[in-house]
Amino acid sequence: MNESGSVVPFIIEDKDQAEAERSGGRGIAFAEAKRMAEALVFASAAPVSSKALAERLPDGVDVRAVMEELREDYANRGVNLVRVDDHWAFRTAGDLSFLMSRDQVQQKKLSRAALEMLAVIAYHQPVTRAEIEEIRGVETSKGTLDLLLETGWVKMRGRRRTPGRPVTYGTTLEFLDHFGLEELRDLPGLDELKGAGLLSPRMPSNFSVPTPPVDPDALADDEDPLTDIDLEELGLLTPRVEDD
Amino acid sequence: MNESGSVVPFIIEDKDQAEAERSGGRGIAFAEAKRMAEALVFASAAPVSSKALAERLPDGVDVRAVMEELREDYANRGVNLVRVDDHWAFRTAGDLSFLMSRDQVQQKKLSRAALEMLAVIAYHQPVTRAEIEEIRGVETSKGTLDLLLETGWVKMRGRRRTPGRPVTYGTTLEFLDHFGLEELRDLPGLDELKGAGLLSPRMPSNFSVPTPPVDPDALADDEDPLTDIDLEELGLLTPRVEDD
Amino acid sequence: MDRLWSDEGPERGLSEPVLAVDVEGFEGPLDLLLHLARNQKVDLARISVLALAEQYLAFIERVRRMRLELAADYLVMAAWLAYLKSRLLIPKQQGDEEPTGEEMAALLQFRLKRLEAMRDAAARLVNRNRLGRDVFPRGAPEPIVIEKRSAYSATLYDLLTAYASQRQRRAITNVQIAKRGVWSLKQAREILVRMVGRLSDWTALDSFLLAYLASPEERATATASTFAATLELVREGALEIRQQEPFAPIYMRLGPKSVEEAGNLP
Repeated sequence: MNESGSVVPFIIEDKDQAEAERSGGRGIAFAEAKRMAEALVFASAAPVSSKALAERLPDGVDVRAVMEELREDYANRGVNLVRVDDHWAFRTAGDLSFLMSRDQVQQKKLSRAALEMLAVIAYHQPVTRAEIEEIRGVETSKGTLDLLLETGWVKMRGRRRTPGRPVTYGTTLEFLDHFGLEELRDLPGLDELKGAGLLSPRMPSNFSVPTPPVDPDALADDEDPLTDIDLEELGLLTPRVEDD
Repeated sequence: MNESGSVVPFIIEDKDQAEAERSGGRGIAFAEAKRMAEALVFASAAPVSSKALAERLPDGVDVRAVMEELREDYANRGVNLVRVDDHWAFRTAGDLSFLMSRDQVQQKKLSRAALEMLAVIAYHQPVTRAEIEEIRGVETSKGTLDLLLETGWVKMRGRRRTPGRPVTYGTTLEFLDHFGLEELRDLPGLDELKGAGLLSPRMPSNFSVPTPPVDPDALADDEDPLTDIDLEELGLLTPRVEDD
Repeated sequence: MDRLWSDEGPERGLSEPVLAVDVEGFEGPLDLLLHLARNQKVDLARISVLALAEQYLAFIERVRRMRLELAADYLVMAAWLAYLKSRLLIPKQQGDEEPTGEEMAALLQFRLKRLEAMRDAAARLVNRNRLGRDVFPRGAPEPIVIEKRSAYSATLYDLLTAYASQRQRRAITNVQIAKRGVWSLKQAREILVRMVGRLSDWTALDSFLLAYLASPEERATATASTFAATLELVREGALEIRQQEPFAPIYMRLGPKSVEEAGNLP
């Protein structure tokens, strides 16, 4: 099959031997498990859970190790192995998007409101509707939440164990998959936002100025004393791009 | 990215350099063309013709050479690149076909009617067939109810202590499991359905959504448990006498 | 609602900023405030809250002068900002349990900052490599039956949609469009919670609410009805009120129960 094998010596000639070597001496069983996992995940359009793989692979195989090796194998290829919240999927490489997007079906576009609500749900989950409204400062317009549920990116997670038992919302596996996130911790800027206290329902105590005005007349000034807070120090002063 | 590269020399270290080498000194453009071809074939819903690939790949690339190399790359993997009448496609390696389940369970979508009935049973349980019909305003076909029982999401709970002793229906543990609910009371109530945009905000004032019972298995005050005789009567248990 | 801020009149002074605001384009008062804050051309941490409040109030005044109807959300925010302004300008009294103007201003900045952060986050999300747009799954998946336990599939969303739509169909639809008369204090308070968070401390908001929520001729009836609503909320435990002496401002703060919870009482 491989006529030029002798010219390109590192192409795997003998499957068993070469694979065993490749898997760091883990043996033929490991190499075979890799092939099996590869086949299972490659065949599926949807991410396959590690649990499901474990059930299909021979007993005693370290699924995580298998998948990590496969991920490396594919790291520089046109197709990559990606992890989505302990599920695995093959996806075309991100840098080839210019090649792919040509004749694809037009995606349904989310409105600005829906997108903003999606972000609120993603970063603040589990979050109730009342909390979403408090953050956005506006009543949820009819159909926006409904629309997000319909996309499959947002789900009802459960109910808050507080009086009134409000339903809590969160994001789904499809959300992570769609936006290319391994897990929720990979949400862009999550750590900075958390550090700045911007993901808390209440204003963090270090957000306000504790010093009461010494001179009451100073308040009559047009300048608000709050502007003196050095929020830069708190990491709140991220440079922003003017987008509208 | 690949830290063990030095131990396993044929793992691609530096994409550009290694790929160039791998492609027999054909250069970076060739290596990149391979990645592109790989992604295109992977993402395509049907086998991709060499002609179509030639149109997408950079000018001057030897498509045939690219594809033959890719085919070699995948020769011993869990997935193979196959050529069918000058079209290219990925296929699970033949020796792994046992992994792909032969006797596929056909995933069936519940019909609209079944879904509606299931929802009524979930919210209004314990509920009799007559009550379901009253709520839905349509007659229930025997088949739909049977289908729901077949899904394993709905069960007969008991019999209502009213004339005719109608059977009462309710949901099962599998129902909660499938829909990701911790308990029945996690089903959203009237306000939540309105808030999520699933129910019009302007429902008549006498409209209500019942709160399902806390313990799904506890019998209601007017419910009797199902006995073996009941089950026999309902045709769910083969009568003990007639065993031919 | 159409364009609400189209200030192209010839009498406009040169010093007055040109503002063309289409309320339709805004996602509520907080969004409008964020827009105004950005117009100050400084980072949110450095904005003058007082100037911001005044800009917003001026906007509301113009809209009202044009006799255009404005959603209650915008009016309640105006009331809160008017109150904030008064807190910023009036020195703090001895034994005053109300939040200081600075605390209120910080709260507003926090909320604006948080909203802006979410907006940026949304933009960053959207610009990621997205499945089906930049990145693609296997185009010709081969059937593997790994996780399909049950032969039937449906999502919770399917289930709820089915339930809601059939119940809705059946509900006799003599639907009447609710008349919105004078806003009750309870409604105003719900909006307030949504927009400015919880009122944890004693707050004398009512006079401000009345000023913005009712036109002058309705003020007397609005006072009566909102006061009645206040008492109702107190009875339900959602609110506590306090008045130092006759005709003094009425102070209030949230009671032990939430507004939603109290509203659900039979």
